[in-house]
Amino acid sequence: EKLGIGATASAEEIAGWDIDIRPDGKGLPKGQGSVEEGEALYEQFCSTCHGLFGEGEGRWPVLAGGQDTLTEERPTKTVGSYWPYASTLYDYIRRAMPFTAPRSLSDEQVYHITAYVLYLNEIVEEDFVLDQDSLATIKMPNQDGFFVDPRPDVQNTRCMKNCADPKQLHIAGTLRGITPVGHFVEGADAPAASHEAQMEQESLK
Amino acid sequence: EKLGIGATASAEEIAGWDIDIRPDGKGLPKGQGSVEEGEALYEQFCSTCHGLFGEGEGRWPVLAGGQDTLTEERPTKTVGSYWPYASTLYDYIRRAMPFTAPRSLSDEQVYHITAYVLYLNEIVEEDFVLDQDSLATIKMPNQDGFFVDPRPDVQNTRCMKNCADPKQLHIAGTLRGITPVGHFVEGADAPAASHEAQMEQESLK
Amino acid sequence: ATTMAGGAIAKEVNTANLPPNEPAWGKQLGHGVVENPYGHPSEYEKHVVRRTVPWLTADSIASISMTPLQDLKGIITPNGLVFERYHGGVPQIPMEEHRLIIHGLVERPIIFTMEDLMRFPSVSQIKFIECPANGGMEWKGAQMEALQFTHGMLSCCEWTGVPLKVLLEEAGVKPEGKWILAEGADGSHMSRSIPLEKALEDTLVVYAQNGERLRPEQGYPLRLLNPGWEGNTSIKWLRRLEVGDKPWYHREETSKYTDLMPDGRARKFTFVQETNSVITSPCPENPIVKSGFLEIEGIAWSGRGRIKQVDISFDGGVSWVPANLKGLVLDKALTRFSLVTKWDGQPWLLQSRAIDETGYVQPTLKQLRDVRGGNSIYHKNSIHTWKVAPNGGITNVQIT
Amino acid sequence: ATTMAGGAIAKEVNTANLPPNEPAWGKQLGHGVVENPYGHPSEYEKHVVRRTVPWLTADSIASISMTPLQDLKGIITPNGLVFERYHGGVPQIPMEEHRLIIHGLVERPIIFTMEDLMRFPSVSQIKFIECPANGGMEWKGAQMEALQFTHGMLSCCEWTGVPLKVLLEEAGVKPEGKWILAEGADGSHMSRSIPLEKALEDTLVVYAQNGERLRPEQGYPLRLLNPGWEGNTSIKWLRRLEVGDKPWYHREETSKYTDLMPDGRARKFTFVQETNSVITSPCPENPIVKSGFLEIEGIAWSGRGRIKQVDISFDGGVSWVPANLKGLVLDKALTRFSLVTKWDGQPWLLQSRAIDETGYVQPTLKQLRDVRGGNSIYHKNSIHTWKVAPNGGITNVQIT
Ligand code: HEC
Ligand code: HEC
Ligand SMILES: [Ca+2]
Ligand SMILES: [Ca+2]
Ligand SMILES: [Ca+2]
Ligand SMILES: [Ca+2]
Ligand SMILES: [Ca+2]
Ligand SMILES: [Ca+2]
Ligand SMILES: [Co+2]
Ligand SMILES: [Co+2]
Repeated sequence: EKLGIGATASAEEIAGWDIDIRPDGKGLPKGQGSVEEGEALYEQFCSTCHGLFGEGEGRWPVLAGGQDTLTEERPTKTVGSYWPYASTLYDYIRRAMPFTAPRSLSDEQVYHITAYVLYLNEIVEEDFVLDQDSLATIKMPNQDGFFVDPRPDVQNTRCMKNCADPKQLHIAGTLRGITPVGHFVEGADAPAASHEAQMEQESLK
Repeated sequence: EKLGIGATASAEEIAGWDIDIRPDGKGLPKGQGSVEEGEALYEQFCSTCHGLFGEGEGRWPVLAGGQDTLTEERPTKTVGSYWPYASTLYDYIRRAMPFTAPRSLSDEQVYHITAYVLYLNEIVEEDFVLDQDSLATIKMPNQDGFFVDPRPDVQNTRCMKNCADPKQLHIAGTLRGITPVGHFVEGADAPAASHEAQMEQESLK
Repeated sequence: ATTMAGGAIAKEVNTANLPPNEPAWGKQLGHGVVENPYGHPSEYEKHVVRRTVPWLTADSIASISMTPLQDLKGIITPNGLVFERYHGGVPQIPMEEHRLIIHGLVERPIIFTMEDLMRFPSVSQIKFIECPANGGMEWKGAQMEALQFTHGMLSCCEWTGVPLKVLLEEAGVKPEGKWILAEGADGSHMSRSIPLEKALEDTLVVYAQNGERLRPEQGYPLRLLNPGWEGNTSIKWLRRLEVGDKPWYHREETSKYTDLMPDGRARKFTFVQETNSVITSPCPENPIVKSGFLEIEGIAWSGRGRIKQVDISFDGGVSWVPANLKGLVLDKALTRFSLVTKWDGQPWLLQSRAIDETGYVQPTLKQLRDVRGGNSIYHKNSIHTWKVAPNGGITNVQIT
Repeated sequence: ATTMAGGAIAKEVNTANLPPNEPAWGKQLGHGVVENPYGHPSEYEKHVVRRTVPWLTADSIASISMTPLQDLKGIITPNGLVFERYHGGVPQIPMEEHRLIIHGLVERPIIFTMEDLMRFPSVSQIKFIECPANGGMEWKGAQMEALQFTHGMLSCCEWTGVPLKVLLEEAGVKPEGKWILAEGADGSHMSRSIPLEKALEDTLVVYAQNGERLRPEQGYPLRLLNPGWEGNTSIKWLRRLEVGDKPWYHREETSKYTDLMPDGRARKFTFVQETNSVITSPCPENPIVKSGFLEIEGIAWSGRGRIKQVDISFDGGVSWVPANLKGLVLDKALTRFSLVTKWDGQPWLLQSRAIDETGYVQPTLKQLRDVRGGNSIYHKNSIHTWKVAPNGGITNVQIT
């Protein structure tokens, strides 16, 4: 039984907030983008953090490269090496990037930049034109790399006695120096009140 | 089964904190007090708030008078008119008065002042000497005025229909002007952040 | 944001932040983590605070402030909003310098540090605390046009500590021991006599509320908690427990916290907070803002155990319909009730009536007054009435 | 105040405040009521705060801070200490300018004000929220010498709001509707695809936590709550719910919140937070301070329902003894366990192992690693080990 609370949302109201994109292209706005125009925009708005080639400046995220590293000890997960769908890239740039000014780019600009990031990942050629139709046709390298959660995947049992051989236990402690412990180690400084202050404190060690 | 947590408290440690007095005199310290010496001390430490005769300055508590008012529309409950035991007076002055400097009086001073407050209430004569033995013998006017909680004292029933005569309902609203409502009446000031500020706000109305 | 009588203060709405527009906060970054390493509510919730009634007491230091029940949901009161009552102001006590002494009629007097007390196995329980003067301003007539002032001397937290019984066993109560004097460390050295029976039943010595250590206003670092009993017995800044054979008849159990009857005699040791309830929405601070569907909501509580049933009346007590209990229904804890209905401008006289597991039915105001008159100050747990105006505004009325 | 290794910072004790002396705070008055109309903890509890691990993220604005579980009791996390996780900082949203739109495969798209949402019948439930990255820093090896950092992306509150099911009924989901996209209003516009099945089962749209309105860090004025599921799905500053026939595969369900397996393939839609537990006392921040009686205490939780049993091992998992559950044992809520024992300097390898009502037994680290390797980042719920030194100090070790 409906309670009749809330107003009917108008198509116009919804359109302004309905920013999501799906792998099948649903949600993509009109317009198109080119690698070429994307380059300039990327260098203007993105490269300070993500690097000229998507390699990531400092500790900011890496956007390109890392192909075939997913089984390595330290995999590099990028748009090219890990992401299953190109639509996610358009969607994410449009909703969240550039980091300090989300929602500041036009739909057209997002098309250009998306094309360029795909190009940096060697997914499209430099003359590729990205639009409503072509985006959904892009097959990403790792598209088939995902499968649905199979958990519970380990079956422990409620053993109460002789559950392990005491002589076979391998006990490993922590690496030193990476835990922020200023707040409870005797004689150490009090906890920092902000992220920046804590960084500074760490760096003084 | 005892867990052995905590240390045995020494007699000396306990003595410093064991300040309570009972109606039978248990807890009273050595010493004595007189109405005469009490007068000067009372006037020095107590009268600014409680008045020269225990009548209470401004909104501070009244300590004397009010005999035979307990059945009146606005009873005056004081040491003399209401309190069942004299021991309570010694105990309370010792633990809590003078208000701004609790525990500042000596045991002897408390004896003097207690004698004087009893005198203000016409419970002792002006030559009375209060001590460990005499205090417990004082019979207060309202000593027999108390009885143990007899609740539940009203038996409502879970009536669901025709529980009252709608024509007999007498509906009375509130007196105006005494509720602090600044926080939710439209256009009124925001709530005061302190007691003083709120008093001030009220007074501006 | 309503412009109705009695409604919340209206706020200008900036339509640039409404759809289809992207609001300002969607186009910029907010503050980062541990900017407030111990957080606080939104700047838009500044009106949700404890409040006092200045003319009640001579000084704010021996006074009371009330919980904004009108703004709260569920059964937990957040620590910053738990009502305050004390008689010598709030002491600032360093944990390491606080002690609890248990002595008197015991085999071994003990002195505990806080560290000692926290070594005992702990228990955590959700219990209400209510000042027995809650609603006391309304004995002679309706006075307060606000739920916060008619019922706000009431809060409910998850308390953690040690059963007093465990501490008493450690000290070994002698057979003559029948009462316990509990005493605070603050300037008022508040003291109350507690029957040993209660102490062995469910009294706790607690050091935490809603997970964290007690707030200073609530007795940091240690307080007593007598579940279901008048708040005044749950001594804060607890420093001493003396076992004796008789009660002490101190100021807070003679001059205060005794209930004067019409014949001039007074009840003593009126410990239990009897079954009570109140509708929290609507209420004077929460008027009805729209016609149509309406959930009537409120809280019920009993110092004798669990709430069994709450009924609602729309006509000042002539007829009643059962409400639903929702959420957890716990022993001596706030319990939420709810009734879903419709309102289209009817001039209701709204009431709630709670029944606890002992079968006790919350009384009418007339029933209470017939027995207790108008001077008993404490323990006014009668059925409360909100009058609903045709514009949805709510006022406090009394029906006799 | 201990001077043991790993102990709390020692504090000078002023003996003038110990018995038989009257302490300073007994000889003066403290502050009065509404001095802090919204209170705060004691100045002696300043160390009880959320903390972050600076090297985890590039910036504090897309980061996480952890709950000081080592300082908490019971099952409620006070609002000021609930862990923070967000990707565009904390927006400051005025209640009156927030909207929730429900649209997509529905009969009638609706736009709600906060006032609208609060007119629906409310429900209040105590549920934990946990980041699936909780413990994630420990996949490859022990790293963190602090409970706050090994397990602190975890909190538990009483949440109040409306079942999403009720809102969906109001809009009327079309038969093709199978998934819901939930989206935030903050700068990150966080979005996640939620199966309709979950939405109809127990998802809530909440506006209050522990009685008061949501904290800004927790989504004020509105957030989603998917009980038992990874915290990331409980979208904060919730402004939009779109019903669709397929999932969206957005950044937070592809690039992030997928679990990379040793073969290079990755699990997607790993929603449930599986059964987990940890000993909170002793722990690195709470070393054993005295020989003799000791209560071992901890918390257990399961995203699949109630905790049924917790066992404790003193020898690194060779043998186990049952612990007791204490306090409330609620669905998808923190549950306290306890075991009373004695300690006299033994070099324990302390572990806890929780079992939930589905019969699932918390796995060993080796069992998890054998299946998932060391790169899956999320969902590390394996049995945790604290090593007890002869001086009572506690360190974090891993046993394989
Ligand atoms: C000021 C720094 C900054 C700038 C400028 C910036 N980004 Fe980012 N970017 C970030 C941060 C920080 C994150 C991670 C946010 C998080 O954790 O939620 C991120 C994440 C991303 C991701 C997801 C990475 C992943 O592996 O999940 C993409 C794609 C991206 N940015 C693209 C862009 C593009 C395109 C632009 C320019 C239009 C841009 N960024 C500008 C800081 C920046
Ligand atoms: C600065 C004001 C002030 C001074 C000075 C003061 N008092 Fe009080 N007195 C109070 C207040 C306020 C209360 C009520 C405290 C409360 O509500 O807990 C009180 C309460 C009392 C009561 C209990 C009254 C009752 O009816 O329960 C007694 C007895 C008393 N004072 C005696 C004394 C004596 C004796 C002195 C001097 C040694 C003294 N007072 C000094 C303010 C004062
Ligand atoms: Ca859409
Ligand atoms: Ca270039
Ligand atoms: Ca004594
Ligand atoms: Ca004189
Ligand atoms: Ca309001
Ligand atoms: Ca500590
Ligand atoms: Co009473
Ligand atoms: Co997951």
